[in-house]
Amino acid sequence: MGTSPKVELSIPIIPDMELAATQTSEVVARHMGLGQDKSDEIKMALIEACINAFEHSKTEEGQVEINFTIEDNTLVIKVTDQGVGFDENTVKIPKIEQKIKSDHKRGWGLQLIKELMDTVEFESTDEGTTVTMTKKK
Amino acid sequence: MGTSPKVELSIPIIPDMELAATQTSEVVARHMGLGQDKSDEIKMALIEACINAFEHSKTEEGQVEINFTIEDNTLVIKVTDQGVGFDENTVKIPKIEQKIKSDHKRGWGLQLIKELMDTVEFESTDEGTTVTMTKKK
Amino acid sequence: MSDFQVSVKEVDDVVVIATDGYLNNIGGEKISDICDKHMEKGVNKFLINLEKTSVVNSIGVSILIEIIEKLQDTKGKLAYCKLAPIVEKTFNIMGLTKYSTIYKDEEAGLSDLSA
Amino acid sequence: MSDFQVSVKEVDDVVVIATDGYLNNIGGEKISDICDKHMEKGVNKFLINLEKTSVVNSIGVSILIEIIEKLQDTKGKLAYCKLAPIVEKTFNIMGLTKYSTIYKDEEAGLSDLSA
Ligand SMILES: Nc1ncnc2c1ncn2[C@@H]1O[C@H](COP(=O)(O)OP(=O)(O)O)[C@@H](O)[C@H]1O
Ligand SMILES: Nc1ncnc2c1ncn2[C@@H]1O[C@H](COP(=O)(O)OP(=O)(O)O)[C@@H](O)[C@H]1O
Repeated sequence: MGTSPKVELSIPIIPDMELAATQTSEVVARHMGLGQDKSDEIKMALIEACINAFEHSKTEEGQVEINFTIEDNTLVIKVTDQGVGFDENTVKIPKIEQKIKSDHKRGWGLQLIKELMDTVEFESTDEGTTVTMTKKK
Repeated sequence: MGTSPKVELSIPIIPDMELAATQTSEVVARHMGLGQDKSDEIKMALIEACINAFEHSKTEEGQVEINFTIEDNTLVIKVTDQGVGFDENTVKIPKIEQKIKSDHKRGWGLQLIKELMDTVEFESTDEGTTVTMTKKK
Repeated sequence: MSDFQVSVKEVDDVVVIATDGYLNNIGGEKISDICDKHMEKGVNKFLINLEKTSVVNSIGVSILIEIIEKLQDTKGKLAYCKLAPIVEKTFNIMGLTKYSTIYKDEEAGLSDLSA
Repeated sequence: MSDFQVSVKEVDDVVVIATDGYLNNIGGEKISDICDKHMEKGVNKFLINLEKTSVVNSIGVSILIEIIEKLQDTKGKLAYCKLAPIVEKTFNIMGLTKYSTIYKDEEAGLSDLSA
């Protein structure tokens, strides 16, 4: 095992398949010595990134790639789809006061990811999206 | 998603990393409609195949690949390492009567895999080993 | 982690829903259906015991916001208890706690809700 | 699935070891250490409650065979209870059940062992 262990996952769009990713992050987090709270935050962010790729990417390839790398004391997670892409800047920040009255109760995933992880970056074109998120020890 | 969904996992040799594979098999098994008993048998066989690759392959690459495919009503799992390989025919069938008195209590993995799965095949050269195991619905 | 299960009991005028498993869209819909059925009968206080639900997603939780909206018409109440830290954090980020209350356990929730 | 935990209690002349989590090499060693310490004090009946251990590997279970061997010198006994079906199947395939007994629950195990 090198200094930068890598875990690579390629999962099909199957209900609950995101749980394969969270189980993986849990093992990696434990290996890094991350506490339970941080591990749980990573799991939640990963679920949201996966279900976004499942639901919104419209990928024809039908697979979503998840990569984990441990760099020094930071876990770097990339979730990639080969779908239609989106512009992060057009996504509205959700507010509960509005959601309560709106027909559209959803739209929380990106917000949760940003709040739960240390850094989050989106690279998105019409050939797909990669979300890169990190959590420090 | 095509007719033959594929899950691909590449995991580093990290303690308990085999659990990332079992969580994946659990989701796939549920998706296929396999019962809990069969799903648990798959998990156990997968743990044994993974820890064999971890422990015995001496792979320099440091990664183990696990592939799941659903073919008709059969789950096909391949566990591949790029290690030193071994000759399955030289592995003795373990017997508890001998193990009790022996200094070498281990050596149960292959036996368990064979008993728990429907079919098991080993392809092994000095460039690595692939265990292919299947479970019918 | 497997299929989402619920068990329901009524304590005085409060419906207690105990969940088990991943609260995703399917789990959310199950809870919503139970609430709908009870609301039709005029019940409007619900306590969800999430002790055995350590994993949720935002789709499942969004469905709880739907329930909160429906309950506003009759001044009903939605409450939760036994939340795992990450579930509580998620509820806080999404702001559910502005419209519904988190209790430590069933006893605390029941004594406050049925008062 | 997380770290392997054990809790130990003594009931009459039987040591009951309740496990929680993945029984791998580390889990097996933990159980073995506990048995060793008690054997030094002359105790030779052990009941392992595996209710919260739904996943095992063959390395962890091999360590139980070591314990069985050690107990043979003093005509001691190793027993288990509350096994998940896959754990019971594994014990059967490996033949552990020829040298040690599976009980339904702690009560059944204790009443038989301490007799
Ligand atoms: N991987 C993706 N591919 C395409 N669009 C995406 C992707 N991830 C997010 N989006 C877009 O961003 C929006 C907001 O996502 P999110 O905050 O997770 O809420 P929700 O998934 O509930 O809509 C989505 O509705 C979708 O339009
Ligand atoms: N992936 C592998 N690469 C190299 N050798 C292997 C591999 N899998 C199994 N073996 C060989 O087969 C033997 C028997 O394996 P197994 O039955 O799982 O028992 P154990 O792992 O306890 O030795 C191992 O000791 C090893 O020599």
